[in-house]
Amino acid sequence: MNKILIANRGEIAVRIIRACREQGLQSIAVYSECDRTALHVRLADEAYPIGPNPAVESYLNINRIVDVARQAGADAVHPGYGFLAENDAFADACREGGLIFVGPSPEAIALMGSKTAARAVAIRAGVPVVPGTTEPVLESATPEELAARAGEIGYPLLVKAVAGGGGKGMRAVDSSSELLTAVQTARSEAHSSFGDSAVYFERRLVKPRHVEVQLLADGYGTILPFVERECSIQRRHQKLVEETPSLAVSRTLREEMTSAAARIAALAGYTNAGTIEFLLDESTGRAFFLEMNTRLQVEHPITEMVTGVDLVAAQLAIARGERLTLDPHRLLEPAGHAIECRVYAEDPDANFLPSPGRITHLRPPAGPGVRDDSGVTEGSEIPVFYDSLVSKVASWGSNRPLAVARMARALAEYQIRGIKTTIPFFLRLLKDADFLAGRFDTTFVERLLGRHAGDRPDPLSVEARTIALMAVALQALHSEAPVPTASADGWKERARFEGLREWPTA
Amino acid sequence: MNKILIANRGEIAVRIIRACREQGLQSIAVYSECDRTALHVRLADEAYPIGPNPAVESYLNINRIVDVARQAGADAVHPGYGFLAENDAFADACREGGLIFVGPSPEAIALMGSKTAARAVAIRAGVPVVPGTTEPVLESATPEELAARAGEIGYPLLVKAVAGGGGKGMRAVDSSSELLTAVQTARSEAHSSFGDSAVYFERRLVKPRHVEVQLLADGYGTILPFVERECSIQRRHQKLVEETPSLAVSRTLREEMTSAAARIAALAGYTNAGTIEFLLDESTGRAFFLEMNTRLQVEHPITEMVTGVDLVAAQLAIARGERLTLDPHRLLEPAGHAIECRVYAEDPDANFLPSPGRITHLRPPAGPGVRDDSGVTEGSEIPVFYDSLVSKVASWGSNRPLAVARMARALAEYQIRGIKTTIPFFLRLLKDADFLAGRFDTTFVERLLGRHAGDRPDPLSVEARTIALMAVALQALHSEAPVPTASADGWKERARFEGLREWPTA
Amino acid sequence: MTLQIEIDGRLSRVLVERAGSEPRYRFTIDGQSADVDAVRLDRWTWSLILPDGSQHVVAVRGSAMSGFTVHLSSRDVTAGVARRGHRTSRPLGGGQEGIGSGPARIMAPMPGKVVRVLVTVGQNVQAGEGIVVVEAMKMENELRAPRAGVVREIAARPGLSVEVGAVLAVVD
Amino acid sequence: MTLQIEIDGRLSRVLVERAGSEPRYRFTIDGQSADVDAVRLDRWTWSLILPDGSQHVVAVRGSAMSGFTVHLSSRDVTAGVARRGHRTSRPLGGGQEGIGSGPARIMAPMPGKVVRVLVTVGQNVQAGEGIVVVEAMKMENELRAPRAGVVREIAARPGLSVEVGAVLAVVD
Repeated sequence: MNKILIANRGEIAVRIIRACREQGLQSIAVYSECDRTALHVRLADEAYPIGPNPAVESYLNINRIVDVARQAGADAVHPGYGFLAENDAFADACREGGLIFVGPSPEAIALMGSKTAARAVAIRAGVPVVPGTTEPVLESATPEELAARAGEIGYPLLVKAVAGGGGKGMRAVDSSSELLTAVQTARSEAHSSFGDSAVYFERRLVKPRHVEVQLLADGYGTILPFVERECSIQRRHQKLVEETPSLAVSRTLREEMTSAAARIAALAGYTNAGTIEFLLDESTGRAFFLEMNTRLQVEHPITEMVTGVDLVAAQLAIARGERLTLDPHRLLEPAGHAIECRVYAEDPDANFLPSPGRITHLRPPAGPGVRDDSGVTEGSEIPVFYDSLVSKVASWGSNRPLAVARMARALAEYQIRGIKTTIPFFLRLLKDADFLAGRFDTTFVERLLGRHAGDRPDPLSVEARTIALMAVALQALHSEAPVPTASADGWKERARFEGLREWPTA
Repeated sequence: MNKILIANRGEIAVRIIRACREQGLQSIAVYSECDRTALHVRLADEAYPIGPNPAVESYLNINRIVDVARQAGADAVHPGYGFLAENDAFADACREGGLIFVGPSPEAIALMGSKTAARAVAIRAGVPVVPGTTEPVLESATPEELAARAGEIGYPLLVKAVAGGGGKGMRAVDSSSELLTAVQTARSEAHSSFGDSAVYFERRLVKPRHVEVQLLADGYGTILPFVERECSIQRRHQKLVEETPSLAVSRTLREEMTSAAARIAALAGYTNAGTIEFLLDESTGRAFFLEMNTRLQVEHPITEMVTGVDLVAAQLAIARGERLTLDPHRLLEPAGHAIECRVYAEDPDANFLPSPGRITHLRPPAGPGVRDDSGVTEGSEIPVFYDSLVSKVASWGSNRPLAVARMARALAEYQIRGIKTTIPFFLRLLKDADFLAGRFDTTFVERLLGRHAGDRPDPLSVEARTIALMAVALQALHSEAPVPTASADGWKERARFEGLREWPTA
Repeated sequence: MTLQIEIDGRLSRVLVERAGSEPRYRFTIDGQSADVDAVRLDRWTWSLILPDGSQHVVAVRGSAMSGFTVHLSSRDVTAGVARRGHRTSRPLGGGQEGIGSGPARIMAPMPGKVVRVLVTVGQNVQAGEGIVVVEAMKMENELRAPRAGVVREIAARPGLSVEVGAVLAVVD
Repeated sequence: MTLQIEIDGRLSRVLVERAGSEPRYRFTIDGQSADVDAVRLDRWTWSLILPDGSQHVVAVRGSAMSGFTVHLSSRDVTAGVARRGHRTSRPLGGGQEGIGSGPARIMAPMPGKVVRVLVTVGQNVQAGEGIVVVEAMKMENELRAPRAGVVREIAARPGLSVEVGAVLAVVD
């Protein structure tokens, strides 16, 4: 295995290209038209165009990607997450094309990728599941039939894409009046995200925590689960913040969840990296199987930080046919605490509306205990065609308060202009008393936002107002007749400033 | 302790400001004229000017700094490394001014800061020292007297600043003819670096390794040594690359060196962070006490990476009067392997000549297992007045080959333009067979450079030449009559390009 | 130079002058004076050191014509500016019109593609009822009626690519 | 456009034309043609994708007048350029003159401060003998005679601040 095609874009493509370079493997990037100058293209050894901007014509174009991989002489294909990562037809096309697919077999993807089939596997493995429909809801179902199926499950419920993941193609329904719109929206989103519009219904637990177990499985039957990740900080089923370990998981519960995860993976004939998601009912201490993500998870860095295992390198090793030789006990004993904040190009002060655009200025966070997995550089354009993840900031500390303090420090340092991001939301969250105490569940963010919905914008302090007035006055003064700034090196500042002006002054 | 003045600049000031923020402490930056817009000023809560550019008038101005600290209401002063960090008069002035000095007592600094007195302490602690003069060489010594003292030690020898550190004020002398110039140069450099021109002579071991032991000591008698750092990759006594653990140190030798370090610190009444440097004679397996650095070390990040201890946070805790509660055994058992490369503004292709100037473009390395401690940002000016350290890149891997591969990946990603840096040297070093095998000593870099002195510049490959020709042709084409670049978004590229041009085209 | 600057609905009178040697400025804000060390870091960014020693990096985008946006560490604020005797510029508002009287225009809050139109012209809608679904960045965003009324116009149709601020429908 | 480009002492003839739709260029280098996907990332940086799929980010500073410096991943190279019929520009050299004949000028290789002058006018010096010590960035750098000769001129004096390229002494 010498040459890997990365069938993805953005930060995860960059992450995988870095792993390839560290492992001495050649990397091949692919790009849609608007991604010609994207960071993942710039960092790769080779790069090939795969079509127009809409994902269905490029990053979801199985034939094109397999053709490029074969023509470029790739030995393997890494799908990242999203796009074709959980598409069994793609894994199959790679196998048919003589390419190693860095992930599970097409059969395992098909089995666990179907949310309904996966639930059946969990039941066979003796793992509790959330009540719901055992089969997908028929495309042809009439409104009356839909209402009847929903009634059997009971409200509140979730409409979920059978092929779904990451909150795409999922809608919450509180009462029967919302059902039809929710099914339509979920189907349409599922189709555009996964090319499959099938959906099913699932009971919505009241205030559950979302906790998940990462695992690695090699081709020789070794299955290694890792200490859990806490992913309850989410909005509209889109994860915002993850941490490991979870404050809500006791040693006993960890043992229970990790062995449940390993049993499910074994029954599914699972290989490579995967994640079993659970909903944790804190009132009863019971964890229910939710679904399996049959690929690398967005939030894998925090697991790497507390265990020292490079999960992408491990994926590549498993794909090469190597045996896992990690010490299973170390994977369940986290060293310290890690947190990740997902920096999305969304406006937290305007209901998290997407905020595509050009990044005019960028200074990522750095220093001790901070890791930034970014897909952009200064000057990058965040296109409207793909998801809005800009970068993932992860922090490590010897305990949770230190990891939180470090995250706040890192995000305060993170300068990104030209687009709106979720950073201001995180800075507020990291000061919230309930968050700091670990008292939260999957409904927490909506409640937090609701609680503060009335009092936006925060009133400015006297000092903040003064500073804003001064800065505006200076900018107004200097934009009328640009003059050099004051400094010990007057002429240098002048040169610097003139270099930045678009037009010389009359 | 609520407010800390950082009596330093550059990356170490940034490092300490970050620690303050993470610990909930207010930070105060100080700056010379040319540093008004430096990164450490931008990140601090408060900032005060302390004088003109030459360090003796600003960063070495004890009265001014103590005055600023008191006026600003600081409780404590962190000296960083270099400048006043090992100046007992400064530590004393802080104490007299009612300020906590984040470091050892003035008495311990004076004792261990004098290289000759420190050697006496080591001898009392039963630790072997390198043969040399036990007292400083007199300022008034005639050339004949100098030659006589040198003759007693024997050539090759080193002229070393009594107050020295970091290779400043140190000169190697192979024969008597070089002695006078070496003494003069060392005295002059020692004076400008430390404000003290006293020097002494020390035998120069043949091809020793430079290995050092970090330690922390609290005010209650607890002294904790850490797993050693290997610092043999140096040039003209300036460290370039450090790693931990050392391939040359067995478990027995580690036990011997760390307990020697703890004995020396105990005898010196040492508190806070410090480092005992040893020269390791590989042929005999003997480690000789070289000197003690009574402050935070430049290369502290690699120790943090393999032990999980935040050394700056520990310094602040000790200064606050807290007890050390770390598990001593964990500090001696490194988790994985870490390497640091010091990115200096020096031209490795021109005998490492200083390369001050403005950083016109910067994209620091990032991603898994990489830490960049930088003192600059895009647009920063590297002044001629201070040392040339730009940033420190550290990498972590579960073993040495992975840490090395990751470092190579990180440095290849590191884009910094406008100044020359040592990055190209590191990229060559990281491919050297002897370096990869761990076969090196403190003379290794000079030999490596000598070996390659004849064959610079490396001949370009056909592909590299082709690419260079193409890029030059494109640049020539477009600089004559700037036209927009080609892309799917023609107009966007045009706008972007015009925004970057200094002058509109006629 | 004296400016009238409006932030958060409150107007301040700001006099700015050079004070002593560069880079010092004297600001007089609503009658209170302060000497400030202000250096421009780039075209939009200023580093200010106030008399109390506090250090602030502030970015300001925009112009006196369009209004300014100030990026403070706590949050972004918009500011309108007028020189003495001129009209104050309107602070930059959001993309959606108020809940007051008059026709309510449903505008695209970001560039994207219309996926579905949920109403027809002439239909009665309640406040909060979905009008149009716009997809951007793989998320469908339902745009809702800001208040009850009758759908007067629909400019959106499925598949249409829309720029930020495009009017998609009018409810009255 | 056809250019003569000199790199590492060897001249190449480079024809560059637009080929098909943007961003493709056709290069003909010493008779060999290749279609390349080239996009400008910023004022000095190009991303090239060659026909074999290999991707390269290359920065180029300078001008046809002064010569160019190309930042390759392996090392920096200098290049001189002439359009057909014009003279080739001199590649940018280092700060120090060659070891050839004629007076040898000792020039400051970086900005700094003269700390000591080690010779006097009229003194005989050997190749490699120290002439002047310049301090920059806390390191003293001894500048040495590139060859044996007599010190003809000394422009340096202790304490003098010097810019890069300043002549400090002449040995002949």
